[in-house]
Amino acid sequence: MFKRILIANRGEIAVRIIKSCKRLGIETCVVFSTADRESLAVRLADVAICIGPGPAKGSYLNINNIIAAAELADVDAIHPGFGFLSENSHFAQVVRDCQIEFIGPLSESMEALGNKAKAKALATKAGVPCVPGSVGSVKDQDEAIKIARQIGYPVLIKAVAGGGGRGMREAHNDASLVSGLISAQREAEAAFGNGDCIIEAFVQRARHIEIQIIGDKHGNVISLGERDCSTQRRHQKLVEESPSPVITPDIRKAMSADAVKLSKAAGYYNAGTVEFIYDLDRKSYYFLEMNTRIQVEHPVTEMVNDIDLIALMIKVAAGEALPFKQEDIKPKGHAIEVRVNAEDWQNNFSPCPGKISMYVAPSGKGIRVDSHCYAGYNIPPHYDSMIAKLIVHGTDRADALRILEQALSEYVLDGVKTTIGFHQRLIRDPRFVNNEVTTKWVDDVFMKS
Amino acid sequence: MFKRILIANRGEIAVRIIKSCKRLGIETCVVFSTADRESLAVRLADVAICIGPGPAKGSYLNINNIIAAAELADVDAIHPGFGFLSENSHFAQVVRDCQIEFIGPLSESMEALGNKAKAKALATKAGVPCVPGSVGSVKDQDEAIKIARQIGYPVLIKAVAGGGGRGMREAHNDASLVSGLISAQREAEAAFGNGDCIIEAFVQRARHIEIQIIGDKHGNVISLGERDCSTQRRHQKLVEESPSPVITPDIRKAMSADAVKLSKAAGYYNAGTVEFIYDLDRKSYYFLEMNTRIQVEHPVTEMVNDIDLIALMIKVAAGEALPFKQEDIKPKGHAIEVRVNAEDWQNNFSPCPGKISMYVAPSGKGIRVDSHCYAGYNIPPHYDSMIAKLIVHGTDRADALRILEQALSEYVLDGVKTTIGFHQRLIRDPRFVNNEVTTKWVDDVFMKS
Amino acid sequence: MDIKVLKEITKLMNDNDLIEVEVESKGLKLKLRKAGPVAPTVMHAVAAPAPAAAASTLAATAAATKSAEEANWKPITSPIPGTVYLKPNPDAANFVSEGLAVDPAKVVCLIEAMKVFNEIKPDVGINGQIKRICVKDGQPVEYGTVLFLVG
Amino acid sequence: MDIKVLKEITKLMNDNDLIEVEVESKGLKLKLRKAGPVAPTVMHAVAAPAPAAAASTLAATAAATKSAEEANWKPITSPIPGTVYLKPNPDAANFVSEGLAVDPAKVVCLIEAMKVFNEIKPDVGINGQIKRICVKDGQPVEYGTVLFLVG
Repeated sequence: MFKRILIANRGEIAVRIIKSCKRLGIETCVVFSTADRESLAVRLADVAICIGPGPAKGSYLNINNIIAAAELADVDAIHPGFGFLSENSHFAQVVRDCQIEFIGPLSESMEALGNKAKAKALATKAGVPCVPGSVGSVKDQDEAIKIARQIGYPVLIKAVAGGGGRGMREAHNDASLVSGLISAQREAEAAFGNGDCIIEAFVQRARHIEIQIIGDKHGNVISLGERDCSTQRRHQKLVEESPSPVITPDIRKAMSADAVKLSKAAGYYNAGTVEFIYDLDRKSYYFLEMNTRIQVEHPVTEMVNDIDLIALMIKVAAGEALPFKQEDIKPKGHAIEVRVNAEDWQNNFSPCPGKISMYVAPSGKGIRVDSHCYAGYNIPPHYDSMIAKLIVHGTDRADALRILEQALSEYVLDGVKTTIGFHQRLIRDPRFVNNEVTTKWVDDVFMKS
Repeated sequence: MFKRILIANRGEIAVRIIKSCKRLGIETCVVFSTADRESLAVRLADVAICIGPGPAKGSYLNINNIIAAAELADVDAIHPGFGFLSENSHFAQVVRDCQIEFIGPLSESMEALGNKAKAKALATKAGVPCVPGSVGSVKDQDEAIKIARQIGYPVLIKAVAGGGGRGMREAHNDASLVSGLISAQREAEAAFGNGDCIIEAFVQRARHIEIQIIGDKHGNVISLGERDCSTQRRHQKLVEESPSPVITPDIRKAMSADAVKLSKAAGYYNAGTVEFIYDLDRKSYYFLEMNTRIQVEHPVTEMVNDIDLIALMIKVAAGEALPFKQEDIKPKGHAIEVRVNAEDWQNNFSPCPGKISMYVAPSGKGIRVDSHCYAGYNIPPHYDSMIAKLIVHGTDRADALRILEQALSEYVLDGVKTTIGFHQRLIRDPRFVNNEVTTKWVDDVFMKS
Repeated sequence: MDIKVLKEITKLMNDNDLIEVEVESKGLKLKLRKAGPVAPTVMHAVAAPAPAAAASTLAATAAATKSAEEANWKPITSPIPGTVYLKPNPDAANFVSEGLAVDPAKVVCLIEAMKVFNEIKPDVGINGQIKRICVKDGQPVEYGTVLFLVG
Repeated sequence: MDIKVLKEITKLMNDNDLIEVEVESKGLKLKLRKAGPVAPTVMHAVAAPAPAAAASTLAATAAATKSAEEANWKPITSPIPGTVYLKPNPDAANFVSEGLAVDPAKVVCLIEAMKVFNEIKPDVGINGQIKRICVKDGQPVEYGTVLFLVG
């Protein structure tokens, strides 16, 4: 097992990783920007090394300084968390070239799956259902129009390197297709340095359902079940739960099998998430993309399976075989996660960085809060606005919602605006309670009512 | 079920009770002193009513003002928590006379068991083994000496109304017996308004083991297993765990049976704790006293049984029958609780009231923290110095200790001195790890090493 | 702008658990706020349903009506939670009215708690005129709620 | 309004936990607020074992050596975590010594990171004498660690 791990991340996930390391008896080294000097991760880690200024470009995205810190602290592995460099195959390669283990998949797997066009081709080859659309990225507007007319409008334009809704456009006719393609390409070029886009049929009434997989270096890959992340705002996940309240056991089984199939086809190991789009009308699912890292919503899977995914990632990275087989995975109860962000949800969810003056997180049976915040903490403007992830675990969905309502009502947080009020309103909405939500519902219906 | 409950207490237990009420869908009214205006309980409760000044005599011990608040808030039950009026049978009677349910046993049961001499007589009658000693309180010094010589020195002098080590003295000869009796009587007279004392044989190598019982109003009383609270300083519990690492299954079974026997003999219902002293040399146990209320260390029992004792108290007070039978009780794993107090443990554990400047409690799998504190909170000088109860639950004692060590190392608390350092040192001591602890060990050995 | 005013206001805040004070009078604008969590009154407004909000309103009234100029008025406070009655019986006149002189022998109101009507009199040392009646007839009060201001 | 008032207001704030005071009076506008949480160095010292303590010590030195008189000295800081070397090789003399004049063309030390020895030069605009050498030869440094003070 590793002696010391460097955490190339910040905020809640850095704290989360430190805790799993402590539990495993592994020393931790956290790198931080000048804006995070007073962060909880810096305080909890055994070693903390400043690697750059507040803006991520000079610090959390600064490969040179992170590697320099890794050598200074003499670590034998690096956990990238999520965001920042977590899906950067070049970073993973540099880390491994320095004889430091990258806690994640092989760079090759990351490249094969990180690019939407390549991933789709791989999925098709592996026999995993994909959304009808272009094979590979579209050469030009004419090809785009040709394909769009083939599969029929509305269609979705997606940047192959995109993520988090960026480089994504809907098109309902040739005109909007052309304009959408241009703006999507421009946006993707700027955000990911790659403007290539694909065209896909647009599923009108969709649920976002993803399968958490984990593989070891001995060829074992298993599914830990699904997460339903259909409650989104502008393609940003707001609520995640497991099991999904809308799919049948057969669909669940097929999705898991396909997720494992795809992962194996990519020679994948460590934790990963295979995202599917579920068509409520056709009652069928299509492969969307694969995230080659741990995800924000991983606690949902941890709660129903009573496991520590971060610890598992570290163990398989160290060469251990998976401690259980597919048939051992029997999720219990129902888990729901809501993201508590420093945002003014009544004003377009605009970020509200600033100082938290009073902070008392809810606690009790079935309540879990993953957070890096504390009273006196100043939420820096450079990064995302997440304050905490509130996860509840109940015997069933109704029980989980009951616990969630209590937990939200107990959340004491002064000084900045938060999305707690949004979630309180959301979980009381009968349409949410009755699972009538689609991925567009919050934008098109809920926020307008 | 009750519609609204008044919580006649403060601090951690008030918050704890509010949370169980919320979970049960019951409204909460908390009463508070002017010193607790900014307390977490006041913030979390549905209604908060100020009943008096900081000193408990005018507020938390002020029966008139508490009843007045109860009528003003129109509650149908009162939870007394622990300490303050929780074992005051007169208060319980006044509450019930006002047609408000007292969440606890009958006043008669409290009287029969609250007085050590009466309780011992009742136990003897019920066939529960008691420490050899005086039957009832001693009339005078001559009788005390006579009894002491009968049972043989060393002996223990205990105030019949005593508790928490007050009104308790050891005597190793006639001289120290006389002087001890006088001071014990004076102390008890001052503290409890009753100077009567009993004389008991003093068990040299003892463990403090108590049985948590719960009874309903339908005559059912069951044992929820034991807690081992042998790690004490000056008769104050510092660490509590379950199961006890030193007793055999047979002893455990016999203790539970005797605890239930005694409770039934007293017509007892609701939660109670029967305390025993376990003689490590004679490998036998003796009834010590019964606490007719919920105890500080109740979470230890909750963790191994996966139940909510406070919710259970409320349910049986409302007339519900116990939801399980004795044979359903199957404790799992090992739980340990340590008390984090605002005390300078290196300076005689002297209380350190003051403002908490930074506060982040540990969290994670198997970690539970019951607390009313937050950054910015001012620990008032009027009450006890408890900051939090840190409870861990592991697969076995070694696992629990591992989790506890991690949790303590993650506890971020600035502004006041705490006993965290004491506990970190304690749980690394091989004599604690190997269960060589007696109730005198911390005083006689650990604190001197 | 005299520092004594600030001092008096601060004392006022301490005595009355105020967390914020803003004063604006010809040419002078002044604001003081306290550290730590917001006062229960605000807390409730934030956290809890109607009853709490009600309970809090009391404190709020007491608080809001304070200002620098009244710094040395002495309060008559409630010794017990209950319901305040300003008149001996529904048809009678109020025990006191603003401007009336009172002393520790004078009953200023009744507070009903546990079916008992407690006669409230000014504490020893409180002599002067009723400057303000801070509660309404039939209003619920808690320990320490300011009933009257005497100056 | 003179400084005495300010002093008194500050004392007032300390004595009474005020975190903010705002005053606006004809021709006078005034606002006082209190500072935030503890420094990271303290955090380390409190919470973490040796390495962190070490890492923090660096920061600490940087901090500790500051004083009013040095306020306008300019720092040369480390752009990368690594090991600082004050001389080109073990037998050679230091690149610089206190009192030596430096400019952006002058190599003041080496910082070894990833087996690479990075030559450190003063940033553009930093010209003057080395007033203090803040690190020891072979000492580990992080981004932003003050290496030299130039004045």
